[in-house]
Amino acid sequence: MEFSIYDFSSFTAWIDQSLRAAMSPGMAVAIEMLIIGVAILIFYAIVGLFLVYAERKVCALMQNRMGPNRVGPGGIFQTIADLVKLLFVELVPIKNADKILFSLAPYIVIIASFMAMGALPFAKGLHAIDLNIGVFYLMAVSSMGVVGVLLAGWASNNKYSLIGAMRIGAQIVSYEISVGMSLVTIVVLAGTMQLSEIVQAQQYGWFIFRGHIPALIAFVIFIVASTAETNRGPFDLAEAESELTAGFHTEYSGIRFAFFFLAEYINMFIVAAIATTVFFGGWMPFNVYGWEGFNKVMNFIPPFIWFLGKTGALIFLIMWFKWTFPRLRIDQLLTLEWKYFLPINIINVLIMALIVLLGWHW
Amino acid sequence: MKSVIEYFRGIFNGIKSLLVGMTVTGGYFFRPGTTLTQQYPDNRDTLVMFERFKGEVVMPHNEKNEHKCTGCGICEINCPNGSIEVIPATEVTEEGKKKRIIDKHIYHLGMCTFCGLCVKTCPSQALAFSQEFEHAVFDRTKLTKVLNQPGSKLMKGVE
Amino acid sequence: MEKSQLYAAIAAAVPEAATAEGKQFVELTVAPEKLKSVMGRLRDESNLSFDILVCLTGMDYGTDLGVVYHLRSYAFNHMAVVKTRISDRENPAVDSVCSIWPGAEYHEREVYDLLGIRFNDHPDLRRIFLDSTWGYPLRKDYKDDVNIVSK
Amino acid sequence: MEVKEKMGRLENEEYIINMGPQHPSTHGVLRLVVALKGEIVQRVEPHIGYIHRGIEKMCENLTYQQIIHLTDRMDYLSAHINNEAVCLTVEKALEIEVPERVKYIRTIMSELTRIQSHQLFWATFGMDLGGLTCFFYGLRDREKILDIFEESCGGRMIVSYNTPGGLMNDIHPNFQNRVKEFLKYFRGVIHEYDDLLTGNVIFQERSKGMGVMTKEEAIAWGLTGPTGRASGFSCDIRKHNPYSAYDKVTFREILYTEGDVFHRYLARMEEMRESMNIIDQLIDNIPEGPFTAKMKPVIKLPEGEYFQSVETARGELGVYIVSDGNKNPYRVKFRSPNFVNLAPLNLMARGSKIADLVAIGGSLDLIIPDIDR
Repeated sequence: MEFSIYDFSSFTAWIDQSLRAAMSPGMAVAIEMLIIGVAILIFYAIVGLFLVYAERKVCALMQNRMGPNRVGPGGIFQTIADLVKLLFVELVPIKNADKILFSLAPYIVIIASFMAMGALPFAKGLHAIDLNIGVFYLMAVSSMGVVGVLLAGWASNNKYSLIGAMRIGAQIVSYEISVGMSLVTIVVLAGTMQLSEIVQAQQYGWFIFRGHIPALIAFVIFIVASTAETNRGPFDLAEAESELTAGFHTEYSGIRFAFFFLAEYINMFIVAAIATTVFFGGWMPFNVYGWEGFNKVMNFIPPFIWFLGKTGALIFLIMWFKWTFPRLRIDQLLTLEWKYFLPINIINVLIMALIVLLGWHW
Repeated sequence: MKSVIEYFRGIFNGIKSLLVGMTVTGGYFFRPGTTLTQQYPDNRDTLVMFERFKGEVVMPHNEKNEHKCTGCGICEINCPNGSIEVIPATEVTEEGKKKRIIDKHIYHLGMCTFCGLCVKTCPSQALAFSQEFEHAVFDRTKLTKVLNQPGSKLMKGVE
Repeated sequence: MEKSQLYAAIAAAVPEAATAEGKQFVELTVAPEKLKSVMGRLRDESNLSFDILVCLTGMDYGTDLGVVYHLRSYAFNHMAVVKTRISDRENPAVDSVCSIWPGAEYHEREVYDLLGIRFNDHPDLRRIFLDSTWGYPLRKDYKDDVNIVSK
Repeated sequence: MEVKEKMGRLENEEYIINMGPQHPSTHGVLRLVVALKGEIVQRVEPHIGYIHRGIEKMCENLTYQQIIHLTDRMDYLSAHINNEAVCLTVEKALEIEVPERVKYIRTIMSELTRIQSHQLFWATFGMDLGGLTCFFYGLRDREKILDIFEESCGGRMIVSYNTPGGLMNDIHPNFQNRVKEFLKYFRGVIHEYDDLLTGNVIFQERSKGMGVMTKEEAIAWGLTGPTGRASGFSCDIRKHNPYSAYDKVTFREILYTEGDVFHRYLARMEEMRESMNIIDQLIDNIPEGPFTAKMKPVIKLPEGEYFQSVETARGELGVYIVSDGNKNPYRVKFRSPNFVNLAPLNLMARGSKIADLVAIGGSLDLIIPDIDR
């Protein structure tokens, strides 16, 4: 049995085989699901904690500050300390709040982000499930979180929360279209919705290079629209701390607040991961056709490093947006979607279809 | 057609302005030497306040434990908030004259607004500002201070 | 316009006011019941055009209450002071000038709050800083043993 | 119940939210009761007085030197200019001429105060609109001015540097160098302000055409300062009734005609540049001489009444002192710019979105202790 950090398919196959050899097939699937669940949960927590720390450091450096630097070397344990604090914070009961929905909302938000994680290809052969409609699944799941946010805003019995929730409702409904359309552009180019095949198709040239200008436009729109969809600045209207104090999670405290907080960062990771997979070749190293020596060096770097590196770069871009721009107003947000993104996107898909039909892409 | 050109010009100008903004923040991100944060409790040894900084009112004593306060009470009159109380005493001098001296010069730091009138108006320059700025205490009564040290005397030659 | 000229112009425009060439500005003293018509003319007269209400001060003169208006003209950059005195301390009232200068609204609420002078026809005469349990602190006979410590 | 009565009858689908007294964007303890329909502001009702300290009443029991430390605490971002207003009034009443040196120093200090106030405005205004990074850049640059203040005056924000007749102490020997250093530094970084906010398409969309006050409205409501000048109301006291050394310098009065949030913002940006020009003209020419005029220890104003306005960073601050010949004033009235500028908030914000209300409130640059006094 040979394991390699460049190809996990044999590793996963080995696990599958040994489980199936030891027990009944139903049991084996159950155990596999458990392993995957635990693995993703651990990964989820690590990514969440790291991203919170990364954001604080990034924004601090952009603002001429140092950021957290007291807990641990360079402050890397700051988020863990914060998490421990949040765990001990009292869950303040809200008068006249809808108790069931109020406590349900954070879980819906966090489950939605959890589900998307399962379909992401982290490296060759390293994904929980390779759906043949992977892109479609990711889109469907990543927009589920809004239900939780709406519930949170509604159940809080707070006008600020309600305004925030209604804003995010309008926001997600609008921007889901843009996200979908820009992904469709690439699906047209790739000819498949299966994420593993999309990645495989980018071995010699990522789609952002292969798709000419339409892919570039699709990428810009995707990254902006998904920033809006994950409810981050400059589109953080649902929180809008200068207008709505804290928006939909004004009344949340303790671990429930932590769930919202964590989900926001995980959503950011997910959209960056989708963008990586679809536009930047996922875990594929940067290869140029013909340059054998260069490709060899690039291939030496393990795929999941590629994946995380690309994702990290995109996350940095999203953070950069947040810490530079002022916030949009709700009507401008909708104007941006319906008057700019949607028409551009539709034309973009048509052009892409034309390119694919005429075979102009490499 | 013109409106179409306007539409795209608007988009490009908008994107350009956004990129200009991003160069500013990005510029600072990639030049971490510009960090301004002062590591306050760590840099206490090197932290120097400006000499005129109005930290709190003190009464300088010389090495013989003498101060310049004659107990005239001008600072008390001039203080807008009543943060100074001068409790006078009388002392019989060698010539047998009665002389007004201070028993206690009480200073309520918690009421002081650092206007500087007491220091400015003192006829014998008995008061001064120190550069001490760490005033936090756990008990409010500790903010009431007696400025003249115990056993201190009036400096010779100060009337 | 020189102060003496302004004085003459004001005296001609509003004869019912006692006009004096004060130390700093031309000063007018008006009876409360004539205040509004005098103010209206001060603003509308083309060679005066006091269109800015700079400051509106409530006064307690000991026996009387009063309101002092500092007016300025945008076009000519000259100033005048209009004073009115109310002898009724129990129920003082003057006409509001909100219809002439809308900016007077907050000033008058402040004067009402701190001195208790009512302004007739004010659009929204409520106390602005303090709640209804307070007296009128800027009056000279105001007593507050708790909050006022005098040496 | 009480709120409902004050706001009048609520129409169908209207609801009320309370912004403040603890709200991130009211810059202090201002409370805005806002009637909304969806996100559209129907009526705004400012409730003030949460930080009313009765400064005017307190002044009646203090001497003229002691008043200074209270005026610091009104508009704490224009502390130096507030002090100057009282000093000018007292000096005018006593008919004393302060030394030239004092006039120059006061003018430089006032302009530095104006710059730091506008820097803080820029910082907080950016934050109101969601650009959090602005806050740190604005405060970073403001710190340099505060250091200049601290070195010469002993205080950073609450300087208490003026005193009737002159200054508390002479400028620090380092003062001129530091100011020149600052000017050089700030000229180098002010383009960041424009890059980050002024030119930004999101910011322009957010602020243009919002909260418009026409020139006529501005005059009628008595709006002053950058708020009034953005509407075209030429109300710069420094220009029209010069005091201190403002008659010795040439500078431009920033005037716009649009009167919206964006131009109020722009007026402040330009004023920072003009202030730097003013300091440039004065900083090398500070005449030698005493830093205070000869004053008696107890100041008694002659009986009468005195009015003096100065241009603070927010508008016209009028000081009206009535004296009965005692060492305490008989009555002191401060015509504070923010109090007047707040009054037409309902007019400006009606019909706009809740996010615009924040922008409009931010563009007025409200300092709540100045409103309440």
